[in-house]
Amino acid sequence: MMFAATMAGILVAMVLALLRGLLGPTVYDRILALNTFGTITVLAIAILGFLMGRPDFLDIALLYALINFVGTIAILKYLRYGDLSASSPDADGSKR
Amino acid sequence: MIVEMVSWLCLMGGALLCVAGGIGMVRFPDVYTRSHAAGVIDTGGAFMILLGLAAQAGFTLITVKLFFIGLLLFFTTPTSTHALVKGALFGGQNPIVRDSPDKDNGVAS
Amino acid sequence: MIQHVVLRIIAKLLAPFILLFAFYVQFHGDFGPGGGFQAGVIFATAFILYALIYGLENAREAAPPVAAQIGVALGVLIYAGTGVVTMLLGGTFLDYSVLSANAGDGQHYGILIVEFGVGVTVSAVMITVFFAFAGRRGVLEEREDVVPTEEKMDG
Amino acid sequence: MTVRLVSLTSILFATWLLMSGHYDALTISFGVISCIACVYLTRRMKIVDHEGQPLHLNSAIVVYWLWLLWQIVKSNLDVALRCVLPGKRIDPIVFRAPTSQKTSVGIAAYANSITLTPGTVSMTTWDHEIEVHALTRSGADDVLAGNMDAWVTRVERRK
Repeated sequence: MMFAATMAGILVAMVLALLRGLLGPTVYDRILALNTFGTITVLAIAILGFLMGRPDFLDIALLYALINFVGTIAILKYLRYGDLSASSPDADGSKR
Repeated sequence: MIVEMVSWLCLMGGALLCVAGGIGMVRFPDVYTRSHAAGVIDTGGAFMILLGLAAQAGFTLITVKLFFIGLLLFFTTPTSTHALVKGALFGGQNPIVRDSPDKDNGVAS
Repeated sequence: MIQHVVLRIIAKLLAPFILLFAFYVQFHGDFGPGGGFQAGVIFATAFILYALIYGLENAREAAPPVAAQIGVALGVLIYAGTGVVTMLLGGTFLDYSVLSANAGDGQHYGILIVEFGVGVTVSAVMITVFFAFAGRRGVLEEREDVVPTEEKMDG
Repeated sequence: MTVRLVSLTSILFATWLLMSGHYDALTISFGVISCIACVYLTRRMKIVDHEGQPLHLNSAIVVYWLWLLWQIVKSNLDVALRCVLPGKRIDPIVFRAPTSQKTSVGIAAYANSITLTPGTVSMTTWDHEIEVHALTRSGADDVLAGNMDAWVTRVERRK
């Protein structure tokens, strides 16, 4: 019961994050929505494991958190440098 | 019994914080303010739900894995938010700021 | 100078644990979700994160493309070799129960070795694919017969 | 260097034992082999240094994390209420906060702590200051008060 109630709240938050991803005027809004959606998905997988009585799902949640992070960094790097191989971001001539 | 209560409280609080963060993400005006609302989901919502699940599981392997999920989120979510905000700033998104000459660049000036 | 300091340090802290998690998934494939394929992808993720933050050159030094290409073949060799060994021991192809005196133990060892082969191949393929993807701009710039789009528009 | 390798190996092996849940000889020997392989690969990546293994941080970090947790709880409530209640106004502000940390690990820890507290996000880091975006004036004042900065500096100082 209590897992189902939490799951309902999480699904509402997912819909809201998705809404921001669809509305988002700039590409950064969409990436932010994607990143947040990923975090909520991690929680949803963890709760789903409890809901179905299979706590093995936690390994998948851990993996999802990891992939979410690496994916966000990859998208941001591609947006900023135009390719994924930029050798030294520190030495890049940007002012920021 | 007390554990049940704490678990309920944490799970409900976490779910409510997630919904509040989601509402904030839809309502706030620009990407920087929205990242604050996303921060509510990333920290408050995530940690409270993980805490509630851990209270439910007791001292087992499940709690250890929940702890590692929390630790990973603790390190990665602020990093990706920081990278995102930095990228938005570099990408030419100007933050909406109410003009206030007294506080801008407060101590640095 | 101190530009991407947060990303750099978090990547440094995380990379060993990502690799360890890959090995954990590899060797606990028969107790929970996971196995060779997933472990290979997680293993490659560590190198992809490293390449994203430290650049492709450093990643190529840490994981030489030649080693990755050898890994692609080695994994398949381990997989097929296990099958051949079981045939030599008197079973059929990939019949693990002949690997040990006890049939159950044989199954256990056999699946571990085969999953290890899968993991090696998948991680090597993922790393090779990422290197090929991320390095493709440099390849295009070096080749003379490929005319950049802008110049073609002018002509 | 040797100290860092030993500490990394032992941390990795402790993590393996915590995660594994299977304590037969075969699994534990796989764990030992995995840890050695991980350390070899991280040495190849050249990331076992003072930033990858920040052993200079002292034990005050535990107290700091508890304090940070309290800050996170407080600011979470504040920001969540501002998200939901229509009456509460937001008042975004960008400012530069000075940093007193000596090492890059300290600066990264401070920047991440600022981001981890909802209501403030670190935008850019320089050698001696961090550009911060705050949701409200009071959140900005909390950062500028310098408590968190002093805490992180205390954590990174050698005893």
